[in-house]
Parts: sequence; C-alpha cells; structure tokens
Amino acid sequence: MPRELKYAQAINEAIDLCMARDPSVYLMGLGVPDPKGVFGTTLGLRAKHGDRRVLDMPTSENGMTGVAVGTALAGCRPVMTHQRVDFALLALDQIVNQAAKWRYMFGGKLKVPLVVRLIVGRGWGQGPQHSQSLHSWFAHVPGLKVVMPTTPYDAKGLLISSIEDDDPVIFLEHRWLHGITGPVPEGVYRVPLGSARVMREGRDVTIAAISHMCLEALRAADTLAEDGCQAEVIDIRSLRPLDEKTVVESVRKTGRLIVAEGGWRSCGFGAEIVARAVEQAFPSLKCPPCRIALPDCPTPTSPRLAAKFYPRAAEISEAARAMLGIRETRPPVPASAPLDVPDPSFTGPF
Amino acid sequence: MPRELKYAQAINEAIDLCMARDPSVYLMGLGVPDPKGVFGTTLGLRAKHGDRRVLDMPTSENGMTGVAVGTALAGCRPVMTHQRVDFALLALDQIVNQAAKWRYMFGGKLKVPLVVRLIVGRGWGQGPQHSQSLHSWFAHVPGLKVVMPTTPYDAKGLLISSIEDDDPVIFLEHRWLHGITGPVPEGVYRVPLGSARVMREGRDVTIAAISHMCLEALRAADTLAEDGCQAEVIDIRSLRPLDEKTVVESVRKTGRLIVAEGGWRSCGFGAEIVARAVEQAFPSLKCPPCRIALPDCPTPTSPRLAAKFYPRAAEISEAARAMLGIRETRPPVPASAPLDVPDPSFTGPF
Amino acid sequence: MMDAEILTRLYRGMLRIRIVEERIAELYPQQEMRCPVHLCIGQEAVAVGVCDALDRGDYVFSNHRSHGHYLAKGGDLRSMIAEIYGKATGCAQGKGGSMHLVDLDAGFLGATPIVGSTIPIGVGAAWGSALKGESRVAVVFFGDGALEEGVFHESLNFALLKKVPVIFVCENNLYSVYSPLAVRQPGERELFCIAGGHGVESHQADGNDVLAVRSLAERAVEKARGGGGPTFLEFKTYRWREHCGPNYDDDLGYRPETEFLEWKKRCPIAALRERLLEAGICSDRGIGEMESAVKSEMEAAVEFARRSPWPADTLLMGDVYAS
Amino acid sequence: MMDAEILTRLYRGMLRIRIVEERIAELYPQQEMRCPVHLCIGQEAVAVGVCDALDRGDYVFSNHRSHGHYLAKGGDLRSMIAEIYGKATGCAQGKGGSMHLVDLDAGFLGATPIVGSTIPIGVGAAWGSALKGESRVAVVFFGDGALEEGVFHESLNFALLKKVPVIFVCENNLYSVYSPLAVRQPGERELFCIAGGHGVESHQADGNDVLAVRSLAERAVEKARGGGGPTFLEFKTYRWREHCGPNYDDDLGYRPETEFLEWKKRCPIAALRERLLEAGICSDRGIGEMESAVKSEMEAAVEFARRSPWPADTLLMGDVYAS
Ligand SMILES: Cc1ncc(C[n+]2csc(CCOP(=O)(O)OP(=O)(O)O)c2C)c(N)n1
Ligand SMILES: Cc1ncc(C[n+]2csc(CCOP(=O)(O)OP(=O)(O)O)c2C)c(N)n1
Ligand SMILES: [Mg+2]
Ligand SMILES: [Mg+2]
Repeated sequence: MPRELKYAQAINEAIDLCMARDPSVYLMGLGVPDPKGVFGTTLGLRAKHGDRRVLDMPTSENGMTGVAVGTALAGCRPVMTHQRVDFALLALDQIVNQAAKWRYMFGGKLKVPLVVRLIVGRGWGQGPQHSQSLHSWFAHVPGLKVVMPTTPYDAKGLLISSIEDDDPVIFLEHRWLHGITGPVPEGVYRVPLGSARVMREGRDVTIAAISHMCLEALRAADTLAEDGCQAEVIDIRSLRPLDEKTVVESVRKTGRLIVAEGGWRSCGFGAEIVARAVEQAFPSLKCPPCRIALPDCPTPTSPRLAAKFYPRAAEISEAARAMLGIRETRPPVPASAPLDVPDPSFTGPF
Repeated sequence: MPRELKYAQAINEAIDLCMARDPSVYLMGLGVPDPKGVFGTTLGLRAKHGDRRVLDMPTSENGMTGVAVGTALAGCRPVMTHQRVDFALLALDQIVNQAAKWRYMFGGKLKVPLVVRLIVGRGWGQGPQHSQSLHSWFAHVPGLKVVMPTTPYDAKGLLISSIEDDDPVIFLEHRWLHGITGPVPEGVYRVPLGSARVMREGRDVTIAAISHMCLEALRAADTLAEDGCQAEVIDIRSLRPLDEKTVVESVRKTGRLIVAEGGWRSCGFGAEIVARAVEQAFPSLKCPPCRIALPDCPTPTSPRLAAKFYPRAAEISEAARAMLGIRETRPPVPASAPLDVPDPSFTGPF
Repeated sequence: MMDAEILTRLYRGMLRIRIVEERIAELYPQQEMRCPVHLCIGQEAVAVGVCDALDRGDYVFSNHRSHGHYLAKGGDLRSMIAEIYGKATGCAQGKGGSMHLVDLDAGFLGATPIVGSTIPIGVGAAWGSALKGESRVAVVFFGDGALEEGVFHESLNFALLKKVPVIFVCENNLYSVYSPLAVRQPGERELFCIAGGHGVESHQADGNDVLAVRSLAERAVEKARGGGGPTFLEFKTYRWREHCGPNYDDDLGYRPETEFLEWKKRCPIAALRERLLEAGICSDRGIGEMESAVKSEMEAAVEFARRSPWPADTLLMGDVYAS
Repeated sequence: MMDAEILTRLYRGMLRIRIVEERIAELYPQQEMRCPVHLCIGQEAVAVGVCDALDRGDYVFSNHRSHGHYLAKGGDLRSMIAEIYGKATGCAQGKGGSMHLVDLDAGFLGATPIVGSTIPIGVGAAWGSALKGESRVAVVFFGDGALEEGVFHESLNFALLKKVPVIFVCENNLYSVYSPLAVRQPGERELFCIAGGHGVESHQADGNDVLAVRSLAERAVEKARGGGGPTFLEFKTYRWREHCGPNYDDDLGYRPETEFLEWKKRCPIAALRERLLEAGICSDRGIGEMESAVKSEMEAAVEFARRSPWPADTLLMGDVYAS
C-alpha cells in the first residue's frame, strides 16, 4: 500500500527535500518557525535546516517580499509564506510590478526564482478579510506562474517544481485541504507546472475545477453517476501556464462544460476557461458553459451566511443535471449541518 | 454648435462643479496642484477651491488611500488621483481589503464614498511599470465600482456620477484620451454608472470595447463598412456594474462578438464579456467570440516592440473579416509610422 | 489623588472587559461563537485608560483584538456578543464577527484584522472631521507588530504634516502571535523612539497602570483638540491567553513561563482594586456588587445573542453597494 | 589632502556623467530617444562619491534617476545609450529604457521607477549575498520622496534586525517632481533623523561635495563589510533640469529662481575643478583633454546606438519566463 500523508505534511516534505538538496533554498514568513508551523506545513524544518534558513519575519509584507526578491537576485531561492492571501495585497508592488517583470524588463539578464505560498482561508468566520482567494488576479499577470494543488500528491510534486523553477510562482493552498490525506511517494518527484489532471473520466459533461472545488466536483460526479451521468472531472492545478489542451479536448468529447472555482464570479478564472473552451471548441458545445463560483459579495462571517456563500457539490451537480435535462434528486442539505469547518475534528478558531 | 472640450477639461469641469456644489468634496493626489495639473485635469482648481480642498500629498499611496477612506467615514467625499495605475498596486490593501468592504462587513453601517482616479499610461516608452491597466482586477472585486469613460462627454458625466455615488469608484482614464475633443454640455449632468453605450449601430458583428480601444473599434468599423460589413460598436464604459443587457442584446442581433480591451488577455475583462455572451446568447452565436487584448507579456519600452504590443483597429477589423469570411483589403501599417504617441503634437516625455 | 468617581469608573471599565472576555472564553468551546476571537485579558488598562480621556463623539479605531477598545469606548455589549454569535442583531448584522466590531453611536468607527490597516483610516477620520470644522479627536489602537507595517510610518508622516488630531496608541505586548519582538525588530531601540524619529511627540508608560495610561492620554487628547497635532503613546502590557482563541498556550513554549507569571502578578485590575480598597473608596462588598452586576449584564447579553435570529438569507447580497 | 589619483578619478567620473547627460538633453528633441529620461545634472557628486567607495563586485540599486549611478558604478555607456534609443544592443535589449538600466558585470543590478521599490530589493540582495558567505555590500540610491513610502521603513527595520551590509543613500534634492518637501513631510525634523529613530546609524552631508560624500560612504562601506550592519546617508543636493525630460523648467514657478541659482553656483564639478587646478593636480589643458575624451566616447556611444538594430519582433514574447 502506498504511503499516505496529509496535504500539510506533503508540503512540509517538499520544502524539506528541496532545502536538503539545494543550500540556496530558504524559507521565510510570519510564524514559519512557530509551534504551529503554518498549519503544520513548516514544523520541524528549523531544527533540521537551522535558523538562518528557516525564519520568522517582521509584519512587513511588501518590504519582506522585496527582500526575498533581492535574495533571489543574489542567487538564493526564497520560499515565502503568508498565512492568508489577503495579507499579500500589501505586497503586490513587489509581486506584480517587480518579481513578475524583472526578467522581462531587464532583457532576460536577471531572474527571480521566488515561491510565494499563499493560504486561502475559509470557514469558522474567517470573514471578509481572511478568506479571499484572488487566484484570478495572479493568473492575469504575465511573468507569474500560478498553481493550486488539490491533492497531497500534487502539493508535494508541484511545490518541488515551483521551488526549482526559475520564475516567480504563486503557490495557493486552500486551508481546507491541509488536513486531507492521500498517497505521497517518498523522495523527490515533480509534477510539471502547466499540466492539468483528469481526476475522473466521463463522457457527458466536463467539470473543470480548481483547488478545494475539485473535491466538491468529485462529490458531484458521484451523485451524478447515480443518475446515469458520467462527469469528467479535471483538476486545473496550474492556472498559469494553463493546460488548455486537456480542458478543450475534454469539452470536445463531452460538449458540456462546468467550471467550479472558489473565487468571485465576475472577471474570475472561470470566465477564462469558458472563453478558451468557446474559442477552441465552439462547434462541439451542446449548451452554454456554466460557472460555479462565489457570489459577488465579500465573505460574510456568520456561519449561516457563509453556508449560503460557498457553493458546494450540490450546485455543481444541479448545473450538470440542468444541462442534461435530468430531474433533481438530491436531498437538500439539512439546515443545521455545520458548513463552516473542513471536517468534524476542526473546532476553531483558525 | 455644441461646445467642444478636451477630455482632460471635461474631467476638470466635473470636479470643479462637484466641488462648487458640495463642500465635502475634496481632491488629493501627487501633483494635483502642480503647474501641469495631472495632465491638465486639475489645473485651476486650487485657485478656485483653496488649498485645503485641493492638495498634494506625500508619496505614500497606501497610507494616503487609507487617509482618504477615513475622511470618507467622517463625511467627506475624497477624489484621489494617481498618475499611473501601477502606483495603486501599493494601495490595494486600502482599496480592496478596506474601501470595497467597509459597507458590507459592518452590516451597512458605514459607507466609503471615495473616487480613485487612475491614469493608464501608454506610449513614449512608459514601459513595464508605467502602463498597466488592471481594470480587470478592479472589476473582479465586489464592493468596487469601475468605470472607464472614452469620450469627453462620458468623462464628465461619469465622474459627476462617481463623485456623487456612495460607494468607492475606480475611475480609469487612458492617457491617450486626455487630448481628444468632443461635445460637452455646460453644467451638471450625469451618466449613470452601469450603463453601456452603443456608439455605432450595425447588424453584422458586435464590437464591445473599453476606453481607448473604443476609438480603435470605431476606426475598424469605418474600414469594415467599406467592405460592406456593418459593425455595432458598444462602449462598455462601466465595467462594474456591467450593463450586460446592452451587450447581450446586440450579440443576439448580430450573432458575432469581438471584445477589444487594453489589458492582458488571460483572465481579463474580455473573458468576462465572452462568458456572459455565451451564457446569455448561446443560441444566437454564429461563430466563437474573439478577444482583442494585450499579449501576455509586460509592456516593452522600445517603440519598435511597443508597436507590436498594442493591438489596433487593423486587428479588430481583421478579426471581423475572418468571422464574416471577407478577404483582407487593408494596407499594412507602414513600418516607420510612429505608433507610440497619441497624436503628432505629443513630443514626450510624458 | 484622583477623585474617587474616576477611579471607580476606571475599575468598573476594566472589570467589565475582564468578565465579558472570561465568559467568552468559557463559552467558546460550545462552538456557538464560530469566528476567531482575540482576547485582551491582561491588557484592559490601555483600552480603559485611553478611552476614559475621550468624549463620546471622539473616534476610536482598532484591530483584531478589539473587544476591550469597543467596550471601553461605550460600544453596546449585546450587539457585540450577538455579532460574535453571528446573529442578525449583531453590530454588523453578523457579517463581521469578532474582528469587525462597530458602534457609530459610541464613536467606535471600526476594527479590522489586517495589521496596521486602520492606522491611516483613523488619521483620515480625524483629519476629515477637522476639515469639516468639528473638534473631534481620533484614537487608533494597534499592537507592536503594526509598527512593522510601512503604512504606520506613512500615517505618522501625514499626521504630523497636517497636525491631525489623532493619537497613536501602541499596545506593546511583546509578541505578535508566537513571535517575540526580538525576531521582528532590532533590540537596540525602544518602539516609541521610532515615532520620535519622525518628529512626532511620543511617550512610553506602563500599560498595566491605568492611571499612567489615562494621564498620558489626557495630555495627548488636550493637545490634539487644541490643534497641536498627533501624539504617539507606547504602553507595555501583556496578553495572558493565546493569541487567538479562549485558551492559555504557555505550554507551547514560545514565551517563558516566568515572564507570564511576572506579568500576571502585575494584573491591572487587581492593582487598582487594592488601591480602591486601601483608600477606602470601595468596599469588598461594593466590588462584589460591581462584579455581579457586570456578570448579569453579560448573561443577559449572551441570552440575547443566543435567542437572536440568524441573518436572513437575503442579507447575503445586501449592502455590497448603496443601491 | 587626498591623493591626486583619487581626486582626478572623482573629477573624471562626475564630468563624464555631466557630459553624457548634457548630450542626451541636446539630442532628446530629435525624438529618437522615445522614453522618459530623468537627468541628474547637478547631483553627480553623490553617485560618484558613493560608488568610488565600492568594489566592482558590490551591488548598486537605483530608481528612475539612474544614469549617474549606473555610470559611476562602471556600467557600460554604449549599452546605456542604446537602451535609451530602444535598440536591441541596449543593456535590457530595449525592453527597459532609461528607467530600467542594468549591468551585471558592473554590479549595477537594476533601476526601477516605482518610488521606493528597489530599497527592499537592495536589502535582500545584500542579505542574500551575505547568507551565501560573500562579502558584498549593497547600496540603494533613492530620493527624498522615497522616504514617504512605507517600504523604506520596513526595509530599515529588517536591515538593522539582521545587520545587513547595505547602505541607504538618500539624495535629498528638496523636490519630488514639482512638490517641495514642505507639502510632503513635516518641516520640523531632518530626513536623516527618521532613520535614526529606527536605530540605524545615520549621517547627513553636503551632496555637492564629492569628498564629503566619499568619506561618509567609505566609512559606511567599511562598517557594512565588517559585519556592522546598515547605515543611512542623506546628501543634500539639487536637480538642475526638469524632473523628467531635457529642459529647464524654472519658468513654471514651482521653485524659486534664486534657489536654483544658488545651487548652480555650488556646482560639484566646478568646485572640484577649481581644487584640482589650485593644487596643481591638473592643468587647464589636462582637463580639456579629459573633456574631449569623454565627448568622443559619448559620440561613439550615440553612433553605436543609432546604428544598432531594433529588437526583433520575436523578442516581444521572449523572456517573460525562463522557458
Ligand atoms: C497584514 C497582516 N499580516 C499578518 C497578519 C496576521 N496577524 C494577525 S494578528 C497578528 C499579530 C499582530 O501583532 P500585534 O500587532 O503585536 O498585536 P497583538 O496580537 O499582539 O495584539 C498577525 C501577524 C494580519 N492579520 N495582517
Ligand atoms: C510609487 C510611485 N508613486 C509615484 C510615482 C511618480 N513619481 C515618479 S518620480 C517621483 C519623484 C520622486 O521624488 P524623489 O524620490 O525625491 O526623487 P527625485 O525625482 O527628486 O530624484 C514621483 C513621485 C512613482 N514613480 N512611483
Ligand atoms: Mg503584540
Ligand atoms: Mg527629490
């Protein structure tokens, strides 16, 4: 039986292996060496690699991102961590104006091999300022690469590829994935940046999903199967570069597309996938594609409103049924079920 | 004959009128009271309204945006100006985490009537850090309104609406529009936020364009008319809220859609328009929609590369011809023509 | 010697925060308050000392650790508890939770958990109010971590440039989450000296001595209201419980047990109680009565919150925009 | 008295920048250099004095006004002029223009026009280099305006925390575009005191006195290389021409004519020339020869740039990513 690890452990192992192999890799971020170790993803690394390479930092997101960029210019490979995507809004000059552009605007003379790990908060009242995803923003910017692994296997393989990559990579981890388990081989392996993965094959509808929404998509596919609908679930994994081919080929096969993501709908990544599918597979489309995304409002804190805010498997399968003309069968989610925790073991507050 | 004004003068007049009517309106930004007056848009305002209401500021984009938000909470109506969109990357915590969310996250108790004027640089070697548009980013954020007027008439009417609006409005001005002239009525009038405008009617193809690209779209429509193709040109004007209806109805009529914008292609606003058209008008579509946008690289500085970087009327008309199966007739742009200035009177450097 | 009324008021203010937060800590494991809570137990004197120097119309802004500031400024207790319970009767209709308290009537304009983010907003509110000819003062509360954010410095610069009637109150509790000052800031200089370098008048005092806090705050308020511009105040204090959540966390080893015990001995509330008793201003019984009054007030608030309705589903998309 | 070789070198360095930029100003109206240029005429002493204290392997970072820093650090003149002309032979293949100069061989790691943006990057480069065991020092040049950006403060804090071998060099030319210091910063404190407040050793000197500049820089470099950490240096100086572009702009009235004339009298180059002549280190003829040598070098560079090919169209999408 293959070894199973948690997603957080897979991240941890990826960093550990890269640090062991390459002395120029170092890890920096608020709370990196603290007793909780960024949701477990950095635990033990300081003991192994020393406090010069595994370090805390001041609450200075923009400045410290600039510092990381500078060390990258000097030949280091920084891995920077922010506990929430929202904090990175302070660092966008350095991420977008600088890191993303230094290679191009200096005519290829410089490179910025920087990984920025950003954690997407969710649940237990993270609310308006601690749960934004913003992957669509990063995916808009030439010069950045953007990945969002869903499985522990991909988390490790993509993080190793990201750290070894010579360009700045935005590595987005959904908080609700840290606790999921899955097979993770020992040692170094790589998942290439720029490749999507078919998680489940099917011929009736393509569900292209991102990050945590892949799990919802798989659940949706299960219930759809009961209704005789074979959904193909694609984990986009890499938003930039994008593996357009895998999505388009699937859409050519199924003729139907649902995109499921955990960001806002308007001008979101879902629109890009829809546009690509329409541009490349127009003649195959049997019906208009459908986007499952966050409604266009900030994240509400109250668990009751949050439960309405986040779309789940049911919304996806409902969309598929509507496309295929299948009658609704699922029982509605009981109103009392807690929908603001990743699993029952989670008891807050973070 | 109606009075003609330059776009920059129209902006100036809008601010002037709002300041005269409402003492809570004030204007702040780097260079606002200086002899060039932010490309002429703020000239003379200080003399009229005093230095307490028309003021320069430190180069502290994030802090000063926060200050503006604070004054808005205290009952003022700040109009903040940045000479380049790129500088606003430093202020995104205040714009996106704060201004966009204070109404919602405090349960409607507070409001932030803030206008942020952002100027999109272009030409004469503005290069990678002085010419980003990023309208797609702002349009992704619930809580923000986003407008991009193309004509002097709309510049004035939309700015008045923006200043009077109770929500934060991102007001994007393309640098190459400041010098164009058009009819502008005297006195106060309003163009509602959230309404697109049909600039030219046609039945064969819908060209939905934004800001400066509307002018290119009109030029394209002219040459298309010579080939017997009637293009309908829609000026989106308001990206958020979006007048989906006007676009969708046009697409239902023409069956063909081209979106032309001055931002990057991937995850850009064009994708949103394509997605909406497909979602709402799928049965009417005769061919896949087409996006004309910036290629996915930073802005190059050399005029030779910049000329390749920016799509123009020819790219739009070519796309339309391809959709309609019309043979190419336009003469190629001569290689020596300067393409990095808005008009021949412009001699640099800004 | 300060007058008895003031001393009693200060005592009651601190006690109220303490009792409210201890009850929150007790109830939190029931998992009905489903949002992060950052308790200020141990730090009550800063909130109470500063807010006591303010008028009701003055503005206060705060950060993630805002319960104390909210209550000290006169924020409504029931609306706060209901907010933490995520209910429609909460001060932000349940949309904000513990990290986004607001009470306009009390001049508590808002708290947000992005470190440093309310500092320029507080400066702006004070300046905007002054532009309108009002004589309001604004206070911004923030932690030692916020000094590391660039926006703090941008705010100081502007506040001094325009002589804005704002008071920067730094609660230096020596830690940012699990990170001691030493890993974040150079040890060779005091925090308040940074503000001094900007040219802003700045002072430091024991943040567990409510009278010391109040007297510095009073002077700063007077100066601000008189057009004298901003002041920066650093108060050293200590958070007793974990950074976020209801528990103690000294088992984690990120801070020395002895340090914690030392600071616990210096409890701001116990210190003032002793003083009140010694000076004969209060009796044991009087203090006991105060305690029970606050406790029943808190029980009623909890009851109110629990019985309050959830926000209606239609609220989800409400108040994104004015219209 | 400093030795003759050094003085001559400093003189030649300043003269070269002056002649190069005056020629740029002359040629600019031909509209072949189609990018913004920010000339440093009048400010040459800071660039030259500081860079003279550096080794070739040391790093320099700069801002929008970078020609002087680039040349003083030993950046290739031909690649710079070709870059400004937008040609493929430019130091950034024409993709960057005047505001994005780079010369890795000379340790000039980069200039960018977002105010303040290279400050943390310079700190990072110095720190990263130190982490790798190298003994490099980094210098970041920036203007008085950059002190208003929060990131400057964040950078100071970290540099001192980690004793990073970096030198912060502020060219205080009293203006940011058309805005005098008085509308941007409180008048009651000197700029270098801000850095002092952070605990960073800081000094101020006449930025038009290349020897004063060099001597402060030398001490700072020695300290940084010895593990003593960062230093902040403020040099007062003055930009003679318009903020951006080739012209004089004192007709606009944003700064007093007398102020400009006063500073012109204090030309750093003229002052050193006088000294060289007086001390008999150079003759009029020697200086004349130096001038002609630089002029022909510049003419050759312009010729080179003009004759160079445009970047190929394929370059447009090149170097966005490594592969
Ligand atoms: C911009 C930003 N960065 C990081 C965080 C994570 N964070 C939440 S509270 C906190 C501690 C801040 O410490 P301090 O300002 O000293 O306040 P204290 O918690 O000690 O009261 C941090 C780093 C955040 N909320 N915002
Ligand atoms: C973040 C940012 N804000 C504003 C600008 C516009 N700008 C370009 S140069 C400049 C002046 C900066 O002044 P200073 O730092 O004193 O440098 P100087 O031009 O005087 O050499 C400004 C404000 C910018 N480039 N970047
Ligand atoms: Mg603290
Ligand atoms: Mg200056």
